[in-house]
Amino acid sequence: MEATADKSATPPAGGDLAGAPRARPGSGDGGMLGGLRKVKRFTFVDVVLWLLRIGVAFVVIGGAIGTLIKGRYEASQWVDFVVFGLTIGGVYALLALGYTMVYGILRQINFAHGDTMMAGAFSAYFAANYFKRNGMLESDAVIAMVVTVLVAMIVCTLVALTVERICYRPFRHVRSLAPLICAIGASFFIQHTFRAMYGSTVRSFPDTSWLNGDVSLLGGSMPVTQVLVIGSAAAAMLVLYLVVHKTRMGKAMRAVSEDRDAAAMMGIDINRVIVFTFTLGASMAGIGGILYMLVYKQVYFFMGFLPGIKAFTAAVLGGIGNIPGAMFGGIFLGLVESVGPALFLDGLGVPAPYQLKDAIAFTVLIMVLVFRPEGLLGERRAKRA
Amino acid sequence: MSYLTKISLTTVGLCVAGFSAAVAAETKGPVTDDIGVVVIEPGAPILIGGYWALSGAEISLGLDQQRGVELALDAHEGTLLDHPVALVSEDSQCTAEGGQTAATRLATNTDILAVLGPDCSSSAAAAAPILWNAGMVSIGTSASSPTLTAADRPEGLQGFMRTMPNDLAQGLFDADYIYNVLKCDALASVHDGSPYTEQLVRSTNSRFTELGGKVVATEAVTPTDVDMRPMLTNIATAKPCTVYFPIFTAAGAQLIRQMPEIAGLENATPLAGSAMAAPGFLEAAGDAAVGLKFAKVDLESRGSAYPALLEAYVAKYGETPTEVFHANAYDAAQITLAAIEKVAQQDDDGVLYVGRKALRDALFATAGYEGVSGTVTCGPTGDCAEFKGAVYEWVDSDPSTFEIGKNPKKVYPES
Amino acid sequence: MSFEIVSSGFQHRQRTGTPLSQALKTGIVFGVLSLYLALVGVYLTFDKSWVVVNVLSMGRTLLFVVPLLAGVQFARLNRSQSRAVQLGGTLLVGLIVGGFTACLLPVILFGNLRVMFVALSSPLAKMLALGLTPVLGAAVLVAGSAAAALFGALLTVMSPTVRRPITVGLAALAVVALLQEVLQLILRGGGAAFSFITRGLFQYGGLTVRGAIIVFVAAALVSIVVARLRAPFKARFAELPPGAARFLRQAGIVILLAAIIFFPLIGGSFVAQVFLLVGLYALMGMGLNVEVGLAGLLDLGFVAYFAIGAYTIALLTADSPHALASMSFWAALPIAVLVSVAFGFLFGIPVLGIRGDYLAVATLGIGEIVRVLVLSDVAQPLLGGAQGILNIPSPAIGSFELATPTSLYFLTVCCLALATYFAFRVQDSRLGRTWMAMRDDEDVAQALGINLVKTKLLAYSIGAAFAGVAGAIFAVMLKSIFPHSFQLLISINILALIIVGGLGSLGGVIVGALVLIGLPELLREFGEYRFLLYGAVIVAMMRLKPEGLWPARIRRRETADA
Amino acid sequence: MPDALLRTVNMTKRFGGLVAIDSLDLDVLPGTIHSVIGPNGAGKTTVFNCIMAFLAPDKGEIWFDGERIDGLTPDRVAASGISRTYQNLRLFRNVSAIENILVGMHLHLRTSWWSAVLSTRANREEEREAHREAERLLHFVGLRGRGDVLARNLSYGDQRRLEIARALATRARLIMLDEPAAGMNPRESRELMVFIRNLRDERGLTVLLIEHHMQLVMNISDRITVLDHGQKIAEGLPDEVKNDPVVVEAYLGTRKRHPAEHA
Repeated sequence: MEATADKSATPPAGGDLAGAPRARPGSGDGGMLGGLRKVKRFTFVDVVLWLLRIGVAFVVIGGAIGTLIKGRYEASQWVDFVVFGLTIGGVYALLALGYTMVYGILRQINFAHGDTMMAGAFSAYFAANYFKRNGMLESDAVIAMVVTVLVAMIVCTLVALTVERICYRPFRHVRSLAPLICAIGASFFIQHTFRAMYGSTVRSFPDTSWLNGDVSLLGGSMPVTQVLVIGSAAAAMLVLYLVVHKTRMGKAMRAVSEDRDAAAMMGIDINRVIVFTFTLGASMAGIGGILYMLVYKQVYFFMGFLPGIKAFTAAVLGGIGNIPGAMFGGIFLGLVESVGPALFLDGLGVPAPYQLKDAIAFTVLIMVLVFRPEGLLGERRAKRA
Repeated sequence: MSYLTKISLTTVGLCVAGFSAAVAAETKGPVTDDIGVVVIEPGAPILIGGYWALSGAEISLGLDQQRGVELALDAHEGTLLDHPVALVSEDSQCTAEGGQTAATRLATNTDILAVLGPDCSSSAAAAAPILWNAGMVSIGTSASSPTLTAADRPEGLQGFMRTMPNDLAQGLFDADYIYNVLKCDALASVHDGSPYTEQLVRSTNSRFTELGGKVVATEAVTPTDVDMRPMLTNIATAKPCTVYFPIFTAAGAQLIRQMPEIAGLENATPLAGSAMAAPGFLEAAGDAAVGLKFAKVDLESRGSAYPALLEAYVAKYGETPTEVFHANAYDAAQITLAAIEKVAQQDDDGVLYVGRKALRDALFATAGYEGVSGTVTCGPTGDCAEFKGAVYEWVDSDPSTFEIGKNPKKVYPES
Repeated sequence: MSFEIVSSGFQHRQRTGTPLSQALKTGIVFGVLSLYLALVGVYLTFDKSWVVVNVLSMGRTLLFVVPLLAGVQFARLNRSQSRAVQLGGTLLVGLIVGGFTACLLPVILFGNLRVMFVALSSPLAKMLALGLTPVLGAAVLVAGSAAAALFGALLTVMSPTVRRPITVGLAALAVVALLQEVLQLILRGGGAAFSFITRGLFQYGGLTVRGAIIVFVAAALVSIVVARLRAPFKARFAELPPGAARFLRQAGIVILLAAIIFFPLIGGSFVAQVFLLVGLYALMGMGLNVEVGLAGLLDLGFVAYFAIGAYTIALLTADSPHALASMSFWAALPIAVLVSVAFGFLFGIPVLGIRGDYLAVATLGIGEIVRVLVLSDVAQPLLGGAQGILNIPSPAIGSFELATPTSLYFLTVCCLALATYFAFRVQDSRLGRTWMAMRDDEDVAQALGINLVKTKLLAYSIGAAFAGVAGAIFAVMLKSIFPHSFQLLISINILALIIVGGLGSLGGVIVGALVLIGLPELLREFGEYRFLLYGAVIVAMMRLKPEGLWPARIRRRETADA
Repeated sequence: MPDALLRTVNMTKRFGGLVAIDSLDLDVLPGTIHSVIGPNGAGKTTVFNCIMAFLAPDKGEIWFDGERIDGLTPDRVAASGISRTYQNLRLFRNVSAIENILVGMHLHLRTSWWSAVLSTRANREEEREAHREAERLLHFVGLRGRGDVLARNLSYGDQRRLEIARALATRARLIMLDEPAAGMNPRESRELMVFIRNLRDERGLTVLLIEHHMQLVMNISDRITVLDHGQKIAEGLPDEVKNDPVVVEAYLGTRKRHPAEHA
């Protein structure tokens, strides 16, 4: 910082601009004591936080060193871990987008978002199964998949808009926990509605020939599904990014998330923007659900709950309201879950490290929130007075 | 000798104390019973209690078993000894507190003769003593924890029996099979954190070590996990020749589906457990199921009766069974009805009298019943499922081809 | 973060249309509802339970209750229309609803949708056709729906003096039918005194015809009598001097409270068990209410403290290889509370600087970490892993063991009363004001000299203490504990119950626990639909009464100089 | 010249590239009414926020009564004897007026929370005394008898008064008022003028005032500091400031951008 020319009428008393610690001008004795108090007191809270830091650092560094010294994993296995992490991370990211967009606009957690995904994926399963049986999934794979994806997106959108209509719109001008609780209720309701309608069986997305096999990529080979999922997730996010940043509606969305009242005064139809946001988020959830089915095959009524919570975690990790942040948070969380247990816990001799992957994921979340509260990429939300 | 006498004396003493603590002997109509007599008026139904996880994440496990019991009642066309038979079923939520609440409610209804269920050992541990105090015998339909039928079990568990094999026996068999038949000396086990699988993996592991094998990895997943690959990669580094995962359908299907993708596990044999013996598993795992072996009770005897049960199941509920234990539940209901038929006495007005102790004794005396889950013979500690192990292999992924003996096909012991 | 309820400035205007469009809309909405009930299997499942045994099944009743409600809704919207319009519209509504439902018949009989919708089975078709041939059944169904709608509309437009007894009678019938099993159990527990009631009204499975008539008539009579007596009674009450009126009101509350508290003594052990669970949840709710309601700290990981309390008791008292000591429950209880407090304090520290929704996720994470660790193989040697800890002895007073649900229930009530008193005193104290200030505006509170660290940690610790007590009782209730009892669902349940009850309100905690924990237990026969119902109730509550069933009073202190 | 009660030395606060306060030296003498004025966006409220430790200054020192207070948390700043009001009223809206004041008295209430639970005599007495004092404060700000009204139901002017009463309740020696006259009609602001004088004269408080209402400022201030773009451009007695050409220029906006602005 440059020293500034002083234009004020009265010169400051003791005009030392260097800002170096010094005794209080005018009364020397109190000054020394006062100067000492400037040293931040090391409170109990700091001790605990430092212990937390040290503990985590110990696990991370000690565990990583231990694992690497053991040399249990080969380089190719590390690559595998990363690829697995990217895959599940892509799904988390697509779901996280829904959370983050809704949060950006409404400042509300859409607790039912994971179940929205389930609804879409579960319904799309029946479409895919139909195409499997009449052979179109093999012969006209593109048409079949487009229809399947559309089914997922439409069902997701319907469910999401119903949730918006019932749980969010009535509370839009109210700051309370009611929408959150209402969405929790909706989450139970959706889960068990679909269980009762479609049954409690775990169903499996039909196998297709075009999904099997490997693609050679950058010297290594990767399964088609993985490439497809990571690729589609990236594409979907790119489209979303363009929609939000290049279209009129996207601009309106951003305006609403900055300042809803001002946006309303500018003639933006808030209802339309919110509906659009939910639609967009639900569509992403629909795509996420399809990708989830492609990799993990399974659909059943409870499949949305945990990914939903994880995706919300991812959104917070990246900085809620921040679209690139949600993508980054999702991928990051996926990587942590996949690589973390092997890298950090194995070296410490922890039995069954993968049992603890959720604990690792949530520890990362808490560490981020404690030491970088606005998320890794920073939060995008206007402060409302 | 004196040791044995001591034990038996203590047991008798405990029993007597238990019974006298519950209710003194009672005489109603033609029946006198140490615990009590249930009187069923003409036209009134014979009540069978039941409690399983009927809500929440474990609902498919519980619903499956409830359906097994319902099908057993259907097989009797809902009547026994000219009385309708009704199932009073409660939700145990697969937790201890859920089981306790359900059992308390069942115990309050003093018309209930016997209680079937639960599915989860934690529910059973909390619930069985309540039913014991009410004088009701209870038959677990998939709760398999060894502690429930251990010789030194607490008094409250003495009215508990089960048509599900004890984990210990299963563990012994599985370990023997892996070591001696698969000729594998490096085992990797996977459980899912549920008391059942954790216990089973533990007993298999310890037996395997006894035999001289080495357990190279014990991993755990969560039942809702979908991505098993990181965990499998971790296992692959230990270079096991068998991956043993007696877990439940959803996670098991994921595991077997993803195992071929893992470098280093190409030569390892996957071995699943009985929870994956249901047609619903085929639906969950798809083509990946083909070639998968699983160890469970020998089902040869069920070859004749089971297909009919399966058909009735699909017709009634519109879906294939996700889990396998509806068969155990079906058998539990069948032996209960048989025991009631045996001990009930009817007077001239058509009033039915059932002695509770007599019913319990009759149930504990069940022997040689050829059920759909295997032969049911009850031992003194309440283990009724005779354990004769077998290993099966899936040969087709289409759930409609399900037929014990063909798909899955028995591969060990060779007949 | 502040949770104030601000009444919306943009109330939705009820859109009005022509009676025809109203009729179409109402018909379609309720028709879809009927389809929904069929698809999720409610009709068929409830067909197994009786309103009146062997006469009227619950499923069939529901089949016609839906068009009835549609009729009520339509009549409400069109009160001012002419009779002819009302009649025609209502008929249309009923026909549409019936038509929607009847459409399922051909779908089931000729379609092949069962692959997707498991409920579309032939028994459902049989049930929808009311046991008749499909064509005849469909006709009866549609006509019956129209009649039901008409009845509903009639009820709506008739004078209240006639309507009230009928609706009260029907409602009583519905309640008795729904709760018949519990009622029978309770009455049976009451011994001979009640057995003639039981025999008079019920048989196995529900009400007899005679019983149904008696219930309906009795409820209708009571409603008539109450309606007659209400006005004079109110007038009398108003004439009383204020002191006496207040005394009467307080006495009424005390009597009501005593009736609720001692109800399990009459209701038997099942009712006691349910009340015990309600009590435990209410105890936890008291704790979470301190955090969320008073201090504004949203916590979704509250189950952690519950688990810590339970595991402490298990480790200190159980007869198990994992036990660290074999203390008595009474010696271990204070330790369990202290350990919970310590963890509340410890877990509070990292999340001190986190606000609002972030805090919800962070605490959710803490709860999950605790659960995963308790379950894990790492902690297995210490905490028993998935197999839990068994053989926890019951607390004993002298030689009297608190082993039955009833005795444990009274232990819980004592703890709950203490906790309530504690919360009551604290919320009006300096600390309570500090929490309130922090909840409303953290910055301003701090600028008034409030030490946020201390204040927040106190809230976490006190909240954790209550949950620790609940956990301790939980452990001795089960006599064994398993990690699966400490799911995220519990945290969500507790949060939902304090909000449904009324955030920040002590009475609300108890009412919320009764509604969200007690009611589902009593309605256990619909186990499969338990969470469906639970979800629907929460959504409905939030829509109809977002401030809760028992809202926190807006505090007004009596002036010192008045 | 007596020692300043509050002194900022070289205080600087930046938001990104924008310099909100630029090397501000401010001396507030005890027992004075010291006003800080300046055009919108001059950084006045930022000064308050830095003093109250809502914001950490990037550079410089803040001294209060011989103690260094920058780097402390807001509650400790408050404990050292500073209190403030807010430009956009930040009352606890959902509780009664008297409870707002009771929160303000937090610092000098002593009994602990468990004595409240046990309802000890000391606690009851202290609460009673606190209520009495709160009533006195209400009376002092002219809200007598309105203690039970919810804060949000008070009129705008009354809410302003209540906020001052809450600030007074901390028994601060320096009270910082952020645009107390905003939204008041001429009669109300005249009353406010008298009221602020009373703070100084009857209660012996030092007042640091931000205000746009020039007449009020000129009438009651003992000393005025003029800020523009974060810099002190003038300081002195009301009359001196009023006639300072730099100030006039800043207010009339004829001047081009300030030479030292970094944005």
